[in-house]
Amino acid sequence: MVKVAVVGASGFTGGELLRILLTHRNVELEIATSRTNAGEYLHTVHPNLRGLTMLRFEIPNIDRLTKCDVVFLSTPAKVSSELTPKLLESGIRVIDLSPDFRLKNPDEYRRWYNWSHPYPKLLEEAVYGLPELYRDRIRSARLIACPGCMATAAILGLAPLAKEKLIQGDYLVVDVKIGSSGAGLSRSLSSHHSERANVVRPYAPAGHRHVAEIEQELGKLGNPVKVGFSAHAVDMVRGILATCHVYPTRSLDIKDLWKIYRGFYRGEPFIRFVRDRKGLFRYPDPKAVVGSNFCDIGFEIDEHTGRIVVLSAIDNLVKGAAGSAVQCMNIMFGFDETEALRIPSLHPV
Amino acid sequence: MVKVAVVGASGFTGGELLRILLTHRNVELEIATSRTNAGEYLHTVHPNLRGLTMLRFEIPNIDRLTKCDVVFLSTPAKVSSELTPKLLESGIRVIDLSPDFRLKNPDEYRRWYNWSHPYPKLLEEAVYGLPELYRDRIRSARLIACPGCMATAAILGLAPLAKEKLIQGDYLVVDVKIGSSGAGLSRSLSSHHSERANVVRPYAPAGHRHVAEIEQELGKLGNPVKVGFSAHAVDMVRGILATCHVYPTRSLDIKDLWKIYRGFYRGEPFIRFVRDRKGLFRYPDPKAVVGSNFCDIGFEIDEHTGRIVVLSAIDNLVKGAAGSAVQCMNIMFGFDETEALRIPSLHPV
Amino acid sequence: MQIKCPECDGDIPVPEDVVPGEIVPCPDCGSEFEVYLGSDGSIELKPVEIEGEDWGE
Repeated sequence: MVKVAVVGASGFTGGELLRILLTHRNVELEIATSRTNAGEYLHTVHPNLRGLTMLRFEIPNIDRLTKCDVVFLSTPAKVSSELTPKLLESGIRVIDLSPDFRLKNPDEYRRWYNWSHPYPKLLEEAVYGLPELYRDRIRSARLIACPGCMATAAILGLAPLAKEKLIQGDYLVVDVKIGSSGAGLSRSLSSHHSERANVVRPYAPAGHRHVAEIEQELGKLGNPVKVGFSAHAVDMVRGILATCHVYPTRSLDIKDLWKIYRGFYRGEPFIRFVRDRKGLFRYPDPKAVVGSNFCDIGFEIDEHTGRIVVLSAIDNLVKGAAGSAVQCMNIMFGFDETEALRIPSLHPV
Repeated sequence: MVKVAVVGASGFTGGELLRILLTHRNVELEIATSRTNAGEYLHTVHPNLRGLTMLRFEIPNIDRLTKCDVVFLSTPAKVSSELTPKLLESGIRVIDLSPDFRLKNPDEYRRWYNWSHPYPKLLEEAVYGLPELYRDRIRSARLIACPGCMATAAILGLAPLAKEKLIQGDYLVVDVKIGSSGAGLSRSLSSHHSERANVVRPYAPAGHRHVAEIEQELGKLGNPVKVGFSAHAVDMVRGILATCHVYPTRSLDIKDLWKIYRGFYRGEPFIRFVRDRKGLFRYPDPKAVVGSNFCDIGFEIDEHTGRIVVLSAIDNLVKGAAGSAVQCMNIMFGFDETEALRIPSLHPV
Repeated sequence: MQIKCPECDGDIPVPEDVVPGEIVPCPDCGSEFEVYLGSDGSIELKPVEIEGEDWGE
């Protein structure tokens, strides 16, 4: 059995890693670290895990971690970049959910994170943790850099169009709606329930760090693009809907779109297309994916303006974080890629 | 005292008209019609009005209506166009909150409403009920056509830029988030609470009827524009946030924007600019305007793509419907334009 | 008296008896300025940096 450790296991994303890993038939969850909750049972912080494990949180310790086969780093920015080199030296594999190794170009870290990267060489080696784009490279990778949650939604929605060079690079708008769990456990007046409920709060109207990843990945697939990104906090706990407004380089009809998307994502276990004439959920809606590893993608052609609207819905904690991370682990260790991830979402929620 | 009637008074918009008119010191609410609730007290349907009036709903009757000075028509599409001509003949003034007289060009009704307009001549006479654009013409108008709620948010947000011919007409995106009261009282599976809560549901991703009004009004101010419109239902009862993505025809800085917006809306009692470096509500958010007649407008320049993001927040039932309608009445009858409308929104809500 | 906001051109109300070193916020854009006496003795404003709020992910 593969031995697994989760560093930063008391956050929402950490909790999702625990929830998924505890049901995984090929791994043994050895270590779950948390400085603030060391000594506590996991269910003290994660009530959904009560009765599923008697494991307790512990302080992160390199020697104990390096006895595992793989370590998930669910840590804030600029933490994993200290830990990762030591872990890699000991020969174990690292799946980093933080932003520290996502970008290839160190200058982009200076620009978007105001940070000069301490290990630029590792940026080459790190593999971007999106199975739908990098399955082969993930298989043999030592270091995985899992994408940002909003980047995941936008990239998965737009990748097929980027590959066909269908996106006018100067007029691409990505308008994101995200739930409160996207901000994790960091408490502030803005996360205070009476102030957070019932909002449609533009919190990053003119750009966000995730733009760097989206442009990096779409640029590799097709022509370079500049993403006009706006994020809004809405009244939802889990979930992201990215509404992508694309002005195409050539006109095409709805059949072409179906062909392009089916072709690009043929055989993908966690991509679903939602453009349905029937039922209530005719386009992607986070409500339909909450708790699951699915990314629902829908599209429409606006005859009036020639615009293509692509809609992409995920659970920011699952496909946007812990789910994709475990999916990468399954690929790295040759398990069934869907192991522990065939979780139906809850409906209604 | 001016005598007022409200036709279609049992709906959400009708209820808001009653709430505002009952506090108005220059008018007497004579008639509130509702076929389904005829004979009931108003508070049977509108609990917020209990103790404020003993008026009862009645069946609409032309003879009784024409004894009033002004009639608000809060009716579904294709109803007011039957009633309005008779009311106008009797010499009373009509404020129509339905879509029936908003568009100047009858062909647009065929295109967007699949309806050939029975009284195209009245379309010339009708005045678009947006005080910020048509105050003078409203003063002497016999027939007011109040704008659609989403159109109000988009037009008020974009009007100053349209007038300066700053909008590239082919790349204008308006991405709207709207609460459930926008759909009024029509009940369906989609409005069933368990299915309606926690959604980010794209319900008109590639265009909506309100596009016709937005293009009509912005086109009159500046160069013609094609609006790439997408609407999403979010978990909120009242409120609209319109996020407008504008690729400008020339580059400008934030001071220019402040100057343009201040200049266009100088002295307007219900327009507020929200681009604040302090506090929690730094950009417009429907939560900050619910129950009030304010339209909060904010803007940001995305240096990365040259895009201008304009944010416009209203309460769809007040500034998006009943509030603007009463504001028009105040102008028509020479009252203080803010009478009965100086209502602070509720915070928190 | 009213002084033009360097950031957004709005009018900032400044008390007549304002003392150099005092901080005055702009009512429109929320920017904050430190008051100081210009070379000709007139009141001038110097921007005070406000740390942007981190909105989380």
